[in-house]
Amino acid sequence: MADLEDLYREIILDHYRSPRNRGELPAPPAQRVEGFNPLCGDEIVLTLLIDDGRVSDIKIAGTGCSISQSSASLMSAAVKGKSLDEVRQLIGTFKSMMSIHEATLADEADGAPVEPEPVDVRSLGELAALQGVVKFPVRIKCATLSWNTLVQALNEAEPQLA
Amino acid sequence: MADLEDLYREIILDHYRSPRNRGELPAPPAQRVEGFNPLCGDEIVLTLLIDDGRVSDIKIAGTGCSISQSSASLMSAAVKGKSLDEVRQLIGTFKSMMSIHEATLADEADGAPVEPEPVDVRSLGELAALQGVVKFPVRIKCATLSWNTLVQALNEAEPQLA
Amino acid sequence: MALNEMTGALDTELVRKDFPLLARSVHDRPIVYLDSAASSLQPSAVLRAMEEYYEAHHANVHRGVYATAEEATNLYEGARVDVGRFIGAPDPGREVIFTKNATEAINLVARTWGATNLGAGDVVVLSEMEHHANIVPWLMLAESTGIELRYLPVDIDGRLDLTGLDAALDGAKLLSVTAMSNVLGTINPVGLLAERAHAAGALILVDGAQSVPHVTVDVRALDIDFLAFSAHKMLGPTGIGVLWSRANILEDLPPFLGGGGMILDVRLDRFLAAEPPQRFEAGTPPIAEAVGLGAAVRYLEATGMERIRAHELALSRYTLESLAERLGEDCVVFGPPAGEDRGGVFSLAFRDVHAHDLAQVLDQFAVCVRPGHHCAKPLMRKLGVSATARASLGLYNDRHDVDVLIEGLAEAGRLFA
Amino acid sequence: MALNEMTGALDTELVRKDFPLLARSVHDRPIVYLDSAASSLQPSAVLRAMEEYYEAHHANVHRGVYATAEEATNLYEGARVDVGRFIGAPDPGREVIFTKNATEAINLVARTWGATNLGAGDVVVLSEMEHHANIVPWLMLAESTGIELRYLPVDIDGRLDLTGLDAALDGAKLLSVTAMSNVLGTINPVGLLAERAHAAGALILVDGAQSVPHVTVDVRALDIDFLAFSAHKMLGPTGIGVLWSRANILEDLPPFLGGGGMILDVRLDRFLAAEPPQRFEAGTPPIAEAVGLGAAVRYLEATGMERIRAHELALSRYTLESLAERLGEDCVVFGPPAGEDRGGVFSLAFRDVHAHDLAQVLDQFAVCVRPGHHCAKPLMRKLGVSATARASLGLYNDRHDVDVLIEGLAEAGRLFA
Ligand SMILES: Cc1ncc(COP(=O)(O)O)c(C=O)c1O
Ligand SMILES: Cc1ncc(COP(=O)(O)O)c(C=O)c1O
Repeated sequence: MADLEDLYREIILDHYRSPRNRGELPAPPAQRVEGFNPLCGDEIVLTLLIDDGRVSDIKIAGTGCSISQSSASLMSAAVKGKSLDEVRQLIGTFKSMMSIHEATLADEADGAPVEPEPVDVRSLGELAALQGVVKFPVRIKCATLSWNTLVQALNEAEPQLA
Repeated sequence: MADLEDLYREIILDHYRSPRNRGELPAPPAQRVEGFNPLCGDEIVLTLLIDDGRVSDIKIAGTGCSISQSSASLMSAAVKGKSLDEVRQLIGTFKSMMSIHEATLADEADGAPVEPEPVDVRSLGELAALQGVVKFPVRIKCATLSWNTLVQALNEAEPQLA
Repeated sequence: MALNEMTGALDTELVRKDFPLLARSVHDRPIVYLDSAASSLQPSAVLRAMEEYYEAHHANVHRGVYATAEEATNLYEGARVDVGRFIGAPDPGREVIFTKNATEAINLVARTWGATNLGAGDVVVLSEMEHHANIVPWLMLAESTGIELRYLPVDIDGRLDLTGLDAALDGAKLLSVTAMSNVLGTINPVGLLAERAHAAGALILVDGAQSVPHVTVDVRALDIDFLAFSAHKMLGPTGIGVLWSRANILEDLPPFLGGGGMILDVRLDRFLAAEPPQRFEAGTPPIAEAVGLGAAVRYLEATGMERIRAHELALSRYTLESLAERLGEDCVVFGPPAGEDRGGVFSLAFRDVHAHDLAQVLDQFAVCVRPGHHCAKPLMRKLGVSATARASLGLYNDRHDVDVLIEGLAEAGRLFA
Repeated sequence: MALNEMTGALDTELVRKDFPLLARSVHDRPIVYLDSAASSLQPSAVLRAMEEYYEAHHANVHRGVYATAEEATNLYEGARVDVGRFIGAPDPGREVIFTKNATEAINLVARTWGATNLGAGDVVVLSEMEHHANIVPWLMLAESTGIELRYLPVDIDGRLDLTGLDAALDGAKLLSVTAMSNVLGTINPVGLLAERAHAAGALILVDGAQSVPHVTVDVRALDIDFLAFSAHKMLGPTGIGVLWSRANILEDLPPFLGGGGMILDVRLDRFLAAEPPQRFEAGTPPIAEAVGLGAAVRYLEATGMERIRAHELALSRYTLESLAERLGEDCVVFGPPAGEDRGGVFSLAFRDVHAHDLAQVLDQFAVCVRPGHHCAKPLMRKLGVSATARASLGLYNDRHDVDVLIEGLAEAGRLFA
């Protein structure tokens, strides 16, 4: 079960058992967005408060597997208090970490495997624990659900950044 | 090409080259019915005059292969002047001759091959020349097109017999 | 035929030899396939039938004179007869329509029968345990025509609650229900539902996607009006499903999709539709798939649906007993207890381990189970869960498969302790 | 790859070895398959790909976590990428929709794009050489919405008469035309048609059922909006077709059929549709068929569409010349002369022998040709015939096939003299 332990690292199980920033902010004023993973039934409700160009508060509700839940929890902790620019950057870094496998697949299909862009996982802090997910491509969608929902919330909150 | 000669007997080629009762009767008073073989594009226009319980006149128009055309021609010659009862009987006899193969197929599929009912081909006169068609199951639809159209014309002409 | 010589019962060891995929290993372990409710495996006989079709008889059907075109047509139409016989259809040649899958079959009914017979305010009765395939087509019809949908509730045991049946059917034009739940395993009393629907003046459509592969379904004995099912759940290939209906119903329906094969005549400004079943089969049909489905039906017949049901019922009992014995209250199985009204479908909850994680751990044991909402989100909401891990049986499963499942569940427990 | 080592051209002798059905005999003669326009044969590579899929990877797609479910999903989605690459689609993962056949693909456009963008009086332009698959869906839409259909005429050579093109397009919302006639072989100038359609503010749907298998079709280069085709005419299996469209068009369309796989969420009273292409793929898709289609595409790519076209064009020239030389004026071939704008489809009239009889006689020579209206009754009426005998070429045909065809036609002449 070596692979499994790579997927279910201690940090992940910890965030799964004790999710941070759990709940819903009153909306409005908070931005409220629902995300679905239609393939497995995961649902997420993300409420977000933006104040002076920063994520001043964020809460997560919904249900899902350990990967989607811990990813949401880790994300909420990581973005809370950050400026929108920093958040956008973090999203980019996280997504490149996650999409390594997808990119490889697509490139293989094109007949020309390309080296994935190196990702500076140090900048991800605790989030780096989700790295093991890329070995389980089906689960990437679980890990990215909350992040996609966050992107949607940001886009809806500030159309000028979209 | 032995099989082919069985299909394309001299009588058939004769009726194909010189079809009897060709044309259209004015309708009304004639009954006019169109028949299609959607699989091959054959079309037939059958006009029928019933007088005093008899087929007093019949004409055939349309296009089709040697089998459908000769069958229509042979049919028109066979039913002209006959009483409706005689026509219905002839239709029955002809159809049993034609459906031998179809019946056998269906029965085989049921796992229980049954002997086809013996048909008294003598009562069919010249029409018996179409017997060779049963060896070419795809062509049975060609041979029966005009007959099915005739049945429809009879049904429309006298709902009481339907 | 893979039967035990002494008892006449199914000999699973022999059956398993017929299914090539069971020879596979995953993560160095022999595969344990417990996902037949999603899609069954195919026996070699089915694969050989399709291969032989392509290698020796392939041609487009219906319009050819040459030998292989005739053979292809006979094989295709022969499959129609096979399928009709299997479900007790009185007149297969006019009543069995080949579709893409069960989903298309139900959509076909909604778009043809529904669109011509239902208007604003007309009632269609569904149940809370329906698969999306038997909900969304009716929601789409409701959007365009304003029909009203009513749902038969599911009771606490996972059975249909029929106390309000007659009230629900009052004024209804159609009852559309699954014969067997793909989440709970519940086998619904279709004969009784048909009787009550007819008494109320409604027709009945039966979603047989889960029942046709596992229990005898006879459209005449059940006295139903429409039956929809998929080949890929009954040992057949992907890419083909079936709609059966009575000839007198089909005759009055408008066409579904338009194109070649479904017409008598086409002009620039109008067309004339062909008779059923061709009227509903626009374009080149799934020919090889029909051949494969025919072979699947013959395999099921040769094995015997009664034997298959007996085997799966016994294995269901074993599964439920073993889960209870070895995992106790940690493991919840939704749906009714093992018995005549339950098929071999087990939606599991194990402690607070999410279905997705259960399936992930089980995969390491080469156990194939399906996590998720199983295309039955309304039912999941009713059960109060967002996902379950579903293990489902086929005639090729044995006790060992169940044992490995339980071993894997126990490991998931340890991992997430 | 079956290429001549010296010239790099197609080596038909080698190609033929890839197609198992060509080993068959009919009436003690080796089969002469000249019916690829109805359905092509399949190379072993396609059959092996599907067999391997069933034997080692089969599972339902999209919702599984276990190994084979992931493999099946990757194979299915990989086929989408293969197909997209083959037709030059910019974004296969969002633009390639798997359907049952080309017919369903066109119906899908009529029912989704058509039903939401067209109303009474809106104009759709077709042509007189369309297959029923590209007429009947629009006739059905006209019945329900009152749209107007206009037809581009066919000229005496069997080409589209484009003199009135701009007038026909005036005020039109869609031009829907075949890229290659299945009766005449005519290859239409799709790029030019797309330009003129767009200039008139109309979209263009291309029926690629006959062109995609035989000439390079690049949706970007042609600048078209919809492309429909079928696997079974391009060396692939039955049971699957393709609709391609631009992502930005697909995004705005409502769903087609309802069921599992095409939703984001379902409640008892409403549902939320998924993104394209899933939105349009309700129910379990033709998985093995997609795998087979992917293999077919790779076979075509490896052989080279240019080489295939060159081979078929040369053989077309030989066919037309030999027919003229050996049968003279007794034999009429409809459609344009051999050249860049003509594919290997030959609708024949031979003296006054009916097409059905021709095909019957040819069958005795093991020659497979198709008699009938070829699902193009309006065109047949225009040509003034009720049926033709159609011989059509594939990459596996050679001169010998053509010679036997002519031998058979001569015999038909003797029989019906
Ligand atoms: C030009 C054309 N369009 C559409 C079709 C329909 O293809 P299918 O029957 O595979 O849907 C065909 C094939 O018969 C065709 O030749
Ligand atoms: C009860 C039920 N109905 C309908 C379906 C739909 O079957 P398909 O996806 O083959 O169309 C399924 C299968 O998922 C099912 O379980």
